[in-house]
Amino acid sequence: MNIIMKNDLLVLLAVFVPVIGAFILPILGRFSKLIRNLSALVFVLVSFVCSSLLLLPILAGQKVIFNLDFPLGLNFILNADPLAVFMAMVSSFIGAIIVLYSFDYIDHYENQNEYYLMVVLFLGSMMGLVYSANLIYLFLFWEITAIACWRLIGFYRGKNDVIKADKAFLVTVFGALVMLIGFIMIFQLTGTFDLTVMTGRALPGVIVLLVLFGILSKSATLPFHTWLPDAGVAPSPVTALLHAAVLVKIGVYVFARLFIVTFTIGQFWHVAVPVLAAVSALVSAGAALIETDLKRIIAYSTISQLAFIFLGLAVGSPIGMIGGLLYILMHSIAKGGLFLTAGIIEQNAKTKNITEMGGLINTMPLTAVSFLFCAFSVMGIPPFGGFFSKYLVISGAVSAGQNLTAVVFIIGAFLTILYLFRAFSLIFLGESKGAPAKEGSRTMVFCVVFLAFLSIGSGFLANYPLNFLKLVLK
Amino acid sequence: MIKLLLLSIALPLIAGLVNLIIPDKWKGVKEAITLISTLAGLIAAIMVFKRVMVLNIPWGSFGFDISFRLYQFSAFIILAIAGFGVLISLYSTAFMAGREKLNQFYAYLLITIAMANGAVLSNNLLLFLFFWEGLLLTLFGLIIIGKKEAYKTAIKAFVIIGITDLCLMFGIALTGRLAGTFTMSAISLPLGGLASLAFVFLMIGAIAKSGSMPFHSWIPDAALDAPLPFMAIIPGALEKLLGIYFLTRISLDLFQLNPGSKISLLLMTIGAITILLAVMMALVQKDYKRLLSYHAISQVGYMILGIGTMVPAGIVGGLFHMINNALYKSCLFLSGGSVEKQTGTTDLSKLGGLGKYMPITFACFIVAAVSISGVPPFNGFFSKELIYDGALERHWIFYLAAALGSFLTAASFLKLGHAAYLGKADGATKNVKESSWLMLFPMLIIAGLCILFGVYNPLPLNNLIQPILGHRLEGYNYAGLPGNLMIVIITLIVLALALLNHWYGVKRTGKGLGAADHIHYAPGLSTAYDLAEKKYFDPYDIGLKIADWFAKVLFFIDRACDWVYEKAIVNITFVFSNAVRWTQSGNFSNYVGWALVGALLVLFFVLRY
Amino acid sequence: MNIMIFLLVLLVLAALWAVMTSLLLRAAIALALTSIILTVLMFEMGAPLAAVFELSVCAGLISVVFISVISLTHRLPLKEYLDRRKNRIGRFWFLPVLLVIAGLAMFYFKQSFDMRLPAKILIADVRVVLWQLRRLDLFGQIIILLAGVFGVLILFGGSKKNGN
Amino acid sequence: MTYLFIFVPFILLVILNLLPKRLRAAAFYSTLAMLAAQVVFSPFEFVKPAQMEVIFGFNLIINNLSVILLMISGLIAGVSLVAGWATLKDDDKKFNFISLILLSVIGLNGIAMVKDVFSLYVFIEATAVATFILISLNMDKPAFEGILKYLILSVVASTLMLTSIALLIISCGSLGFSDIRAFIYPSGGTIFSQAAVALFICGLLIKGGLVPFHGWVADAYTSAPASVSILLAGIITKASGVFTLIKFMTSTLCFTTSIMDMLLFVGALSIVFGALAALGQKDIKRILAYSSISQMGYIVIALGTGTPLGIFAALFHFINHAIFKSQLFVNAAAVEEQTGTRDMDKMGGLAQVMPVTGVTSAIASLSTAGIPPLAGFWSKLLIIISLWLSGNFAYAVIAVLASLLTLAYFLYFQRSIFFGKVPADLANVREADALLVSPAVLLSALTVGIGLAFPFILKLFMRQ
Repeated sequence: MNIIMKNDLLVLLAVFVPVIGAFILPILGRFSKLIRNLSALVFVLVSFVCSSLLLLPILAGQKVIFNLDFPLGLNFILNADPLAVFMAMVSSFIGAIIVLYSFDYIDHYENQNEYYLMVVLFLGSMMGLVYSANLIYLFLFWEITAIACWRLIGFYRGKNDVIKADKAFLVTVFGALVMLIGFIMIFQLTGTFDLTVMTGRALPGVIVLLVLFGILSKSATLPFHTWLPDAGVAPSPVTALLHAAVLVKIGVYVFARLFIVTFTIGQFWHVAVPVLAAVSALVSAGAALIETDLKRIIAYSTISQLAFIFLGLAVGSPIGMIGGLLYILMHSIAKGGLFLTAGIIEQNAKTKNITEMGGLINTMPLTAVSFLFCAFSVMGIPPFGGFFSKYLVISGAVSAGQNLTAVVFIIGAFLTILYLFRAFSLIFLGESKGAPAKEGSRTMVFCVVFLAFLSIGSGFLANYPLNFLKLVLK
Repeated sequence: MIKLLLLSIALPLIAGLVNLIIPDKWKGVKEAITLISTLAGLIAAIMVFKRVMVLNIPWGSFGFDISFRLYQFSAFIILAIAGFGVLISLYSTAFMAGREKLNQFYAYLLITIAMANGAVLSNNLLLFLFFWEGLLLTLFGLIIIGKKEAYKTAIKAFVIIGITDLCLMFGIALTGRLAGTFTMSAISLPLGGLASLAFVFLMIGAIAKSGSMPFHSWIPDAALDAPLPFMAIIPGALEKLLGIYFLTRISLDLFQLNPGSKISLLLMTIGAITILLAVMMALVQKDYKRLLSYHAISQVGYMILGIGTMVPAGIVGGLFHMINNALYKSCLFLSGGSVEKQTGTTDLSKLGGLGKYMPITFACFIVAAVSISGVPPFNGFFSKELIYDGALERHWIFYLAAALGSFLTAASFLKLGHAAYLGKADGATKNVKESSWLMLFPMLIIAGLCILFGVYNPLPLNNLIQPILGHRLEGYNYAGLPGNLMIVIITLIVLALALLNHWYGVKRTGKGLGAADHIHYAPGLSTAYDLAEKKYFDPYDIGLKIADWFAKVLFFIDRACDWVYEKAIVNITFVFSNAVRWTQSGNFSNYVGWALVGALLVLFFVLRY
Repeated sequence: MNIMIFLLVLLVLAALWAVMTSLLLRAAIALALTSIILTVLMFEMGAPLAAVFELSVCAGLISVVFISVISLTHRLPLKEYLDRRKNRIGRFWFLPVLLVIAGLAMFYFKQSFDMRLPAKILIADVRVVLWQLRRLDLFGQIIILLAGVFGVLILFGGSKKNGN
Repeated sequence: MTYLFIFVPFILLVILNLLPKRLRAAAFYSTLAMLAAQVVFSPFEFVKPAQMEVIFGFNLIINNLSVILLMISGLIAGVSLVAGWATLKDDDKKFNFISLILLSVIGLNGIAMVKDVFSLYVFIEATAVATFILISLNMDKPAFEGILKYLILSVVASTLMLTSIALLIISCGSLGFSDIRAFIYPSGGTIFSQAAVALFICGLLIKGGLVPFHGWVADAYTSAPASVSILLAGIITKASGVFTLIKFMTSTLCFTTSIMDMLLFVGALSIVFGALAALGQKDIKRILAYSSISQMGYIVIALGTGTPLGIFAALFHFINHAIFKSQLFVNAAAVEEQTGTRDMDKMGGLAQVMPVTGVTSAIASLSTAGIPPLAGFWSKLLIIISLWLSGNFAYAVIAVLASLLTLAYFLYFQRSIFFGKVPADLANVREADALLVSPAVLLSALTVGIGLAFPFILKLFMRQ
């Protein structure tokens, strides 16, 4: 009993320390920047530590559920199952790195209080979304993240920035509202919003469709993807946060949570979603091959990688699901690294247009190598972590008998190699066109290098997440 | 013993990482580390030779298990790799002297060796894929540390090999699904349907690694940009060994490939085309290394052709040719290296008359050249004879291609030797010195091996190659002199023709370099050659063009999606909004009118029930 | 019966005139006329009390107030006046629509409405109604009157300020 | 103590008018205190069962419904009082403003507590008249135009209501809600009673400004003085419109299918119409006016489901809307006060110079658009759930997607006023003074608080 209580406390801490702490930050910011930054980091780290501590009971096979009863099936339930803990650890970890990175990055801009408030609030609500096992609270946290992103994308206050922010907000909210209808249909079906009592129930196709609207729009998959490249106007750590670490993962996470762990969906969707994902992967990869704005390129590559995740999760073979979940981890690390390097480059080269760069490897070797490593991981080259996830996803598609889709994704992977190398050679190799850019500040470079090495290490240690993820399917 | 096995992977890896860390200044330390580790690898390889052992360590789930298997074939390849490793690192200590990025060169070299050993030893397809695809990184690294513009070639190589490796990945996934396991020794699939598809994808990976057409086009570029020892060991020896190793594995063990099948026909066609086109290109090259690199491609054709025949003679010939080619090709590259080191150029038009100044190099070159052209009794002769035998057994057309190929090979090497070593010395080649013993020693060793494997071919055939095939060969033994006399005669005639052709060419132009001009500028061929030199036929560039066009289409789709959000929806909404606002005329009597009409309608509606 | 229908028609016409006319004076007179006709109708229907109220308050008091206020106003310039006159028919587009819908409605429910009031109300005397049952409403009326007083205060106070 | 809610303001009004001019500063504080007391004391009626008292023959009843209106009207009237005290310049005006607010509060409390149709009508009229005068407080021409429209349309409304009252007397013989309920429920009543109910509802819809009875709303809200439009938009039209509708329908139980269908249709129409009309507006107050039309639509559509959940949702949305809409008008007042214009194209980047206003208005806008975790989300959620469960899927979808439109125009609102760069001529704008900022803070705190505490509130209500 006692241990259970303690674990409940851990879940609550993981969620509410950042959520509540976020609103303290602006007050702290009035006194001293340093305290504010450090406490922001601490808040995020707390939820990481709590999530990691939750591993013990999970591996011991206990259930950790915090429950607060309310009428109308609005029970407030935080359920720490393997999937949730995995996701929470990934996102809070990347989040912590990004907060650390933005110490120096955001130092040059105004409204830092708002920045930290929104970032920490974002991460906290992400925690809430990950842990909450009630559709309504899931939706609630979902929308809080949308608000945070809205403010963060519009961070520079320029007219164009704000318009893009509004676009992102509207598109995601549209999806969310359609998804809400789906949730209400579920409510009509089951009489409650409580996910823990719905396990194994089969969902009608229309509900799946409605919920997919939300999922696809949140995790920027065709045809709802175009807000993501436009979100590149935000400060770079934010885009990293948005794309790589958490925001776009929300959609896939909810997909896993609803359609894999909780409900069972018709065979049709196991074919339709991968096909849609295949189209999305190709289209975005092609766009990434044309674009010249660094952030947009990486954003498009995120879209196409998300398609891989969808493929893995949706094909309906266990190996593919594991691959998809592993892909979330690997892609978070690698893509986060790419965005952070992009931030350094943008800040020091004073441009985002890769055709105006060149030869930067001479002046910023560490950044270049980190970029290369993260790119390798995204391409899926061993021993980088991306290799395992990419292989598992493809193999999942194959073992589900969808060879054609798998081949299309292979083509997508070709294009990945092409556009990443195009970007790398244009930025770092050849002779420099613009003014010689200096290396980024120590903290920023540290974060980047750390992520780069992580994307190698995650390859050599891939067996731990693999063996952990087997619990998810149980 | 098992530790030795792992040592052959771990030791070079660790040494390489150490090399990567320690600063450039301690050149001696690096070389020491490199030599010691490679030597240790060689010793280990020799010690585990002729043993069979299996090692299984469960690691990740879903087929990701560490599983090594040592048997005749892998032992043989490991031995070869280790040997070349020692020689090349020895050579590099002299050759790479005074170049920058040394630490990276040795490090990548050692890591490559480690990865190659791992790939050869691994008995689990996924582990194999891990090592195999990992070679991409070191390949990229080794090329990019070359000249200033080398990065273009590096990226080209990376893209080509990476794409084929992705195909390999898909093939492995498919194979694993069909077979239900990833343990190579446990897989034996009949062809047909998905299995053939899987085979083709695996084959793409294999032949691309071995540098056959149409995945070859990075090699000639690398020949110019990358440091020479790299050419000598990687495309020259190591990748051939790996690629042919895997090709043999899939066609003999993993899949039940039988001679009549379309797949073997496909293999043989690829082989034949590769032989001819590559050697045609090689014939007209004006640069020492570039010429060699085209031969590196065309020789792969022989091996693929040999294995593709799927008759014992052909397979044995292919495997034998694999090791022979590795020997004389690296020897040739090394000779080119010493020429470059001494004269500072590899442009044939600047070279000439080196024979008197660099006799030992010249001797090694001659040995290697005659054996590559298949002159008896050198090793190339025997392997080619076996391949001819196999090809003829399938269809005479393939034999024809092979014979024509060897004619052109001989011709081009006559030209090369004549242009580089004979004739009168001038310009760059005035009284150069013979290069240092560190560089000559490896060449001598290899040249010696070429002769040995030729004169006493039972040594390699009985100890290295025929054990691999095991039961497939009972009743056959290909050691000793070739059985089919007719083929031998034809070969000799072909070689004679080559000599005549050379004599005619030299007579026509008066200098060795022009020996092939009458073929180069033959009507019809000349334009084709020009286009080829302009890379019109480079599959890589064609592929890039296609990809670019494809991407444009996709980008258009993307913009269309965006247009829906940015324009369409907004405008539609505002059409409605304007219509609504138009009704707000501000004229109160209108409002009264609506109110009253609305009230009456409501009344009407409510009372209707 | 016929006279009543005739009076009703007259009532409507007078009301329309009051709305349509563009001169305040005529509008006030038409309004007075309307309430006079209404009074007659009430007498006919046997509601003398209401009729007296109507006559005294609307026809008398209100008209006096109106005319006295109108005497304070001044004529518009001719041009504006003509502008105002424009489409003063057109802005009452809804009257025919109303007539049509009402006619449809009437046609739809053609059934005999019985107009008999419940007995309780019949016997109830006005005084009883006002002083016993409806005190709250009287209170409400007081509130309305107070509001009106404040309105007058504000308006005239405002105009006084504007004046000096 | 029911009658106190009517008498105390009345007595206060009399006393204030008897006071000499120099003591008039006291008027503000005393009125504020009175309203605060109303907010504080009315909840105590929750615990008691519904009760009626007869003093001087006033027959009033107080139940949970009335308590809600009492609280909200006290709150919003207080807010607008403070705002008016801050914005109005002239002393007389301030004083008249206070007295009129007292009058309208009396009217509202009457609406809250009456138990028969005619008194309801009388108090609605009382509120309306007080409002006319309030709007014309500034004596400027647009204000008069606004009043004219409001006046004429509410005269139409009164006519309809009176007609229906006459019909009710004829058919039911009495005007008490209980008698009417006895007459029309469950039998459905005669054709007269149905017509009467329909006409009365039409009158209320006009008062509440729903499409197609909405003509007056925009002009009246826009032309009123800032503080008055807070009162008007926040509570008066809502109370005398939709709240009365809820009260009337729940206390007479006239939920026939035809009426419910009518309400659903009118609600949906208003939702879409209001949202679309608000999209292209350039005037702060106009946007808010049209948005409140569409919010009224939400309340009515929820009422149209006729289920208890729907009615609860309607009431809850009424509360939320009163809170965030009057807060938005407070923000609008602050912005107008500081910049001197209501044209949004002339503004921009005010969030830097007026941070509190910016943040609070953002909160209110998001709450209006139904973004969690703010209060508006929960009420909209309940509305949609009730619609869905009562089988009106199409209406549910309309309601959901219309909230996207709401979000769209509120994002435009935020973008053009508070985001972006500050134009040159507004460079020296400062935050509005405390009297205008504090109500906004209070109300947005309420919005957030209700939103976060909603599950507990729900528990509370469900237990009752």
